[in-house]
Amino acid sequence: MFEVFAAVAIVFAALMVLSRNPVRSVLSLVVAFFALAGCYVLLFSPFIAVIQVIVYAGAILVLFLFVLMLLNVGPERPEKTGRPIQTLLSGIAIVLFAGFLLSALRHSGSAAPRALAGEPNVLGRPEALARELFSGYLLHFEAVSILLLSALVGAFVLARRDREPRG
Amino acid sequence: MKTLLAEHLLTVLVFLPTAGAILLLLLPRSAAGVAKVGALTVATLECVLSLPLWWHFDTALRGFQFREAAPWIQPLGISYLLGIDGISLVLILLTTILTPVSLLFSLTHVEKEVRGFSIAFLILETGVIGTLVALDLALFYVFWEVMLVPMYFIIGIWGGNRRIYAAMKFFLFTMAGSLLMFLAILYVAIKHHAATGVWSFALEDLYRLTFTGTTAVVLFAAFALAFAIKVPVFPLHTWLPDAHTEAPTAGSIILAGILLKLGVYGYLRFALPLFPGTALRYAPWLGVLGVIGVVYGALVAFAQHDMKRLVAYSSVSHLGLVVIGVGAFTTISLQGSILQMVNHGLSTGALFLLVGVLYERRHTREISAYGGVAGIVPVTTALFLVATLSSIGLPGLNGFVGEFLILLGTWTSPHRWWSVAAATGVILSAIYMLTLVQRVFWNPVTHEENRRLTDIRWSELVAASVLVVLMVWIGVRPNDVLDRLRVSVDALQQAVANKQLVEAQVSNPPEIAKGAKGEAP
Amino acid sequence: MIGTIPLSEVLIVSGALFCIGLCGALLRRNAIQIFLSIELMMNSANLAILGYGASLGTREGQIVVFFVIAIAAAEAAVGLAIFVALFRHTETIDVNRINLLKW
Amino acid sequence: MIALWVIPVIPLVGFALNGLLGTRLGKGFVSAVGVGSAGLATLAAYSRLIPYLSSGGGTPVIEPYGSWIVAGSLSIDLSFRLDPLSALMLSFVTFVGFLIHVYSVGYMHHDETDAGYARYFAYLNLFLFAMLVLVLAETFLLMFVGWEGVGLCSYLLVGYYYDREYAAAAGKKAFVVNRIGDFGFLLGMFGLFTTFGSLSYSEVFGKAASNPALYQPALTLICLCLFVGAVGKSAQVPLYVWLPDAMAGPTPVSALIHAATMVTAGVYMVTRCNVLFRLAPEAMAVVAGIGAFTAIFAGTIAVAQNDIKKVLAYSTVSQLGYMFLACGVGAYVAGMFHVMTHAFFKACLFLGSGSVIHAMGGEQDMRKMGGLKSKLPITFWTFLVATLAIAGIPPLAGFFSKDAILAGAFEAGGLRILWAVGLFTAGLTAFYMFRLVSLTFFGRFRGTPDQEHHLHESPPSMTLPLIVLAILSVVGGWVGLPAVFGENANVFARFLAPVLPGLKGVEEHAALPHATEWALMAVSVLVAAAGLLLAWSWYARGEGRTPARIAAASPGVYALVADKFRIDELYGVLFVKPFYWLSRTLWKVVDVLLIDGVLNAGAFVVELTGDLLRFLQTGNVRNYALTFLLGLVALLLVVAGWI
Repeated sequence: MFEVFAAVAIVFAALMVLSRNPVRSVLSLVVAFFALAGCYVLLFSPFIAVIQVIVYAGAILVLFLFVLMLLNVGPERPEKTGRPIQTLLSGIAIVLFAGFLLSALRHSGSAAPRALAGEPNVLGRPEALARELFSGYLLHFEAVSILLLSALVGAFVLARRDREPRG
Repeated sequence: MKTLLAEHLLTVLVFLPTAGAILLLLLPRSAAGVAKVGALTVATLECVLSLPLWWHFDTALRGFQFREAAPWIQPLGISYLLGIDGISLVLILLTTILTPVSLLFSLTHVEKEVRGFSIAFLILETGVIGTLVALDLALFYVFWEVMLVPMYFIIGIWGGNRRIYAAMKFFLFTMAGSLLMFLAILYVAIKHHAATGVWSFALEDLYRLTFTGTTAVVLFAAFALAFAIKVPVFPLHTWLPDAHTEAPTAGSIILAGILLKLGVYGYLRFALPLFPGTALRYAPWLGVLGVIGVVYGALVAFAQHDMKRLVAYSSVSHLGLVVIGVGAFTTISLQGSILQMVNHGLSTGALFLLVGVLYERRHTREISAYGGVAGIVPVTTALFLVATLSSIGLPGLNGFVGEFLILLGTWTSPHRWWSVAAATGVILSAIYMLTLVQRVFWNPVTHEENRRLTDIRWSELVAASVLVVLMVWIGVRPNDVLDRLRVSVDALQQAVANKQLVEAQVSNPPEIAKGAKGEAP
Repeated sequence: MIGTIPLSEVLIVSGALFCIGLCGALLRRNAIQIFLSIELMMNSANLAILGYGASLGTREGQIVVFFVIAIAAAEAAVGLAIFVALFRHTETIDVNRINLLKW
Repeated sequence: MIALWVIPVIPLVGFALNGLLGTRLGKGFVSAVGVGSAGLATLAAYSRLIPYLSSGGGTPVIEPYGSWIVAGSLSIDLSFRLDPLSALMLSFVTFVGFLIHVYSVGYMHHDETDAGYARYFAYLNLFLFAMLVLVLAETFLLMFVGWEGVGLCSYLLVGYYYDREYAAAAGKKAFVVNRIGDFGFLLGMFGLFTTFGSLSYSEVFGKAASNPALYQPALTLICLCLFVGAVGKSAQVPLYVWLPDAMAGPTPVSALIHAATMVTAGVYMVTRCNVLFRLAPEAMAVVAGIGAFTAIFAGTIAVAQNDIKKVLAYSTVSQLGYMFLACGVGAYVAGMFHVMTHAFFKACLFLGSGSVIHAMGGEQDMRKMGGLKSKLPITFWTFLVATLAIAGIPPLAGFFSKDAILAGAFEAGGLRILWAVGLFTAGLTAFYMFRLVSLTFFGRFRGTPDQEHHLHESPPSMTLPLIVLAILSVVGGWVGLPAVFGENANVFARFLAPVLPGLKGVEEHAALPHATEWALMAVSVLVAAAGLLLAWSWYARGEGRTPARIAAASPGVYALVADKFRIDELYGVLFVKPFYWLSRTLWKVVDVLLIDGVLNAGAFVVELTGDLLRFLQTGNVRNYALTFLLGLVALLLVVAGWI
């Protein structure tokens, strides 16, 4: 089951990257995020999975769509100078990085890959999560709420047209 | 309330200006008049509040007085320790007097961003007084840096044409020194932790440490460099003429009057007692640099054609004398040096103020643009003359007493020739200052526009008169100041002597071993 | 079935997604697509964190991810606002043509 | 009884009143305060002097007023001392000072604004204060206060006409040259302090007198240092150059400061320290040598001057040299005696010349005067008396004091070269002084008709002081009759005797036999008379033809003398020019080029590096991202230990 969700996520992620049309990219990513939400459920995190769907796939990516439509940008036009060095270096760096991740994975598992443990009902219960969030992490929670508020104000200020004469 | 004030007088003195600055911050930016008067009021109140220090200072008590202690950053042993001795006392008084004087002068002469100017001044006062009362090295360093920032802005925003260059130069010079000092402070504190297992930045704890050999030399060099830049000692002085010249008048008064003294103060309070052996071993270098400073500053001052630059170089010369007194390290020369710091603050402050009076009317500092204005601005002339005479050490005014004590004290030290060489400053200062007076105030009037100059205003007159009165007072009754320095200087010398003994024991412990070796064969 | 997912598998998936995101971030020229790629990378991190949380049997992983998502929302809002403002100025969101900070 | 401090404080109050209020309250107020304070000070002084003199005046009275400076082992008291020496100075400083204040009222009245008039009297009062402090001080440091104070007043009063460049420059020159002397004085005081541990007269002189052998080695250098101070203040070679220039000040100032009082402070100081000097024979020799050389040198210059005040100025320098000659040969009493008589006749001469200049409408060149005898009778007669006094014609004051000095020089033995120089200078003095009188008062008037029309005798406020001083020039010498008139004839020497205690190991010169003394007197009178007659015949009768012929015969020498041996120019080349050059070079080369150059080089390196590194900032986000990734990869590799 996990493998299926993972495969879908990877495929649509790749589509997102490869697509020249930004709208198509966003939509691919929505699919990938849904698949990821499936993975989260399998990792005993149903609440996070729900948020992933509602906030990420729902709110954030829709916001992206709105912006795309607002700006009305078409697909990327191919550039005259392809910037070969930049592309080449990027490729090498990404390959190196991926290789590093792989080898790190291999080296870190001193023993055989651990199986996932834990009682799903206890670990994933939203009520328990909420209890913990509003007791031990209350301050952090409030801090994030202030962050969100200031992001709201910031976004408003940034996106506002500069000192347009009113009326 | 009364006892609260009495018990926390130093804290009040340190933070009253900041409180004033915060209040000013609440004003609208355009409320220039209120800002000026407000800052002046705060500074005057500060001055009044500092007077009890003078009266209630116990001249017989060794060690620090008016102490306050509170924990601050406990894990690192950094605490809020305040206290003063005679040396800091006189400099605090100098600060609380010069600040309202310069603000009073600025009443009619600052138009740009008045609120910011007033705030910068008040913050500066906090920094200076904090530096003078801090008995914790970390706290000291904080105030030391606090002092730097407002001065940077005062030069950089309200200065003359080359203000940006001057402000930058001032900042970089000072910063270079103080960063080294910061490293040295950390090292000393870490050593204290290593030796005792307790973190502490308290000065009196750190005094107990003993450093020898290369460590001591490097640490001493870091401290001494920071202070030498501030003084400034030749050849680290070139920031000073630029900064003094470009700063607004009030800034020059504070810069010359107070900030320079903190270099010497820091040397006496930190570098010397922490590393007495090293300090005294290198004192001859210091003295020689002081001698060079006296002669060099005076000679270069003579070549200037900008009034403020001339006075600035005269500061190099005068501070050189102070450095000689410190380097000679006799009781008389030390008292003279400290007194001379006050004197220089008053006389150079007054000179900058009066140059400012002329500048504000004529908008040039070129000496050649003046000439013969004595008949046009007689009161300014008279005051300038008094300040000049104080600066060149005419007996009966303050400058003479300090100069005499330094030279006499140095004469009684092993370095008699310093005294002889520095005494030529007596001749040289007369040459450059009287040439200035002649070319500005005497001689025929050569520029018609000078005939329309107006004489000193009331606010300026009051500001200058305060300084003149103090000059005469110290000249006639120097004992009022010297009495307060006596025990502190004595204690300083005693502490240095004691610690030198300890250092000697640490660095050559095998006194007995040597003897044993000698007897063995 | 649930309970038999090996941690290494989760981490491989997470790594793969991260690398895909990296490719997008480095090779795309459309600012919004770059931004999307970054979102993807953040999700790959979330996946790894949840995987570790599940394997250690703690709830802290979920809490971290919760905060990450909240912050991502804030970031997206501000980032998109910047793009809007930028587009208004330069009429493009092709990052190769935006070089105001060039020496 | 009035405390001693009251005496100087009275003029100080006058200074404060005139300085602060004088401009507003007008000339009447200023005159009243100025002259009044001088008069009161004189009264106060005499109210102390008369009881002191009548009590015999042996023991010094010391009045302490508390401590001034205490630091370490240094403790300076504020205290005043009344002893025969200070009593002597006090008596004529206050009195002559008062007369000159009176004279100034007339002299300054017409040509000055209210502000200038107030300033003048304020300075004059301040001078009196400083001079009195100098005279009354009990410690060297307090004397130094007065010493520099009079220097300041000299600066201010010489530069009184501040809008004339030469006056301002002359004032500055006076102060700076004096400062060179003060430098020596300071070092001398340091030496005294390290040697004696104190700066009070009683302690220093007491210790020195009680144990000469112990202190003798250090004293030569100390005395020389102190003498440098005296050389500066009393305008001796090589520091005399300020005094002739100082004539730029108003004439009463020249009379008071640059003739009667301040310039004699050096002599006073050396006499005050006679205990030390007598223990340092080398220093004494230097004093005598410098004094003698100055006397003849300045006398020579005076012969060729045409400015009436310049002649008097060089004459003052010469006479001061005379006084130092006296001190140098150990004849301190004679030196002080000459200080006193000189104060009378030189003040009279300066005031007389002031009266002449006043009448001539500011003209100072003697070549444009002549025949003023009938126009200014009082001035002429008083001037003539003072001239005869300075020339040393008996029985006027100058004769006795000069004779005492010559006798002292003769007694000193050796090759009698000092005596010969002194004698020659006496002749020279008589010559140039009578040249001055002849040119000014005899012959025919050589000025413009306009000037001739305005010639008038000065007002009583000016002539009265002249008359008083002329009388003093006559009788002032009678207190110091030489020993030939009887053992106790020299009241002056007996009075000053307590100031000159006997010292172990220092021989006093034996008194001269009476016959020798008579002979010396005769010689000096003859020389003086010869000088007088020569000048009279050359200038009054011959109308200057003979000297003109002599000048024409050796133009180089004459020009050199007339140009004052071009010493000012020499100093200009030796000291002033190099000073200018040095100060400019230090500034431009060391400060700007070297120090700031090094700093700017550092700044330049930083700037250059920044300029190069700047090219990394491509402005392309993807480049930044790539760099970031590359950095991350490199870091990971390092952490993993693969690099």
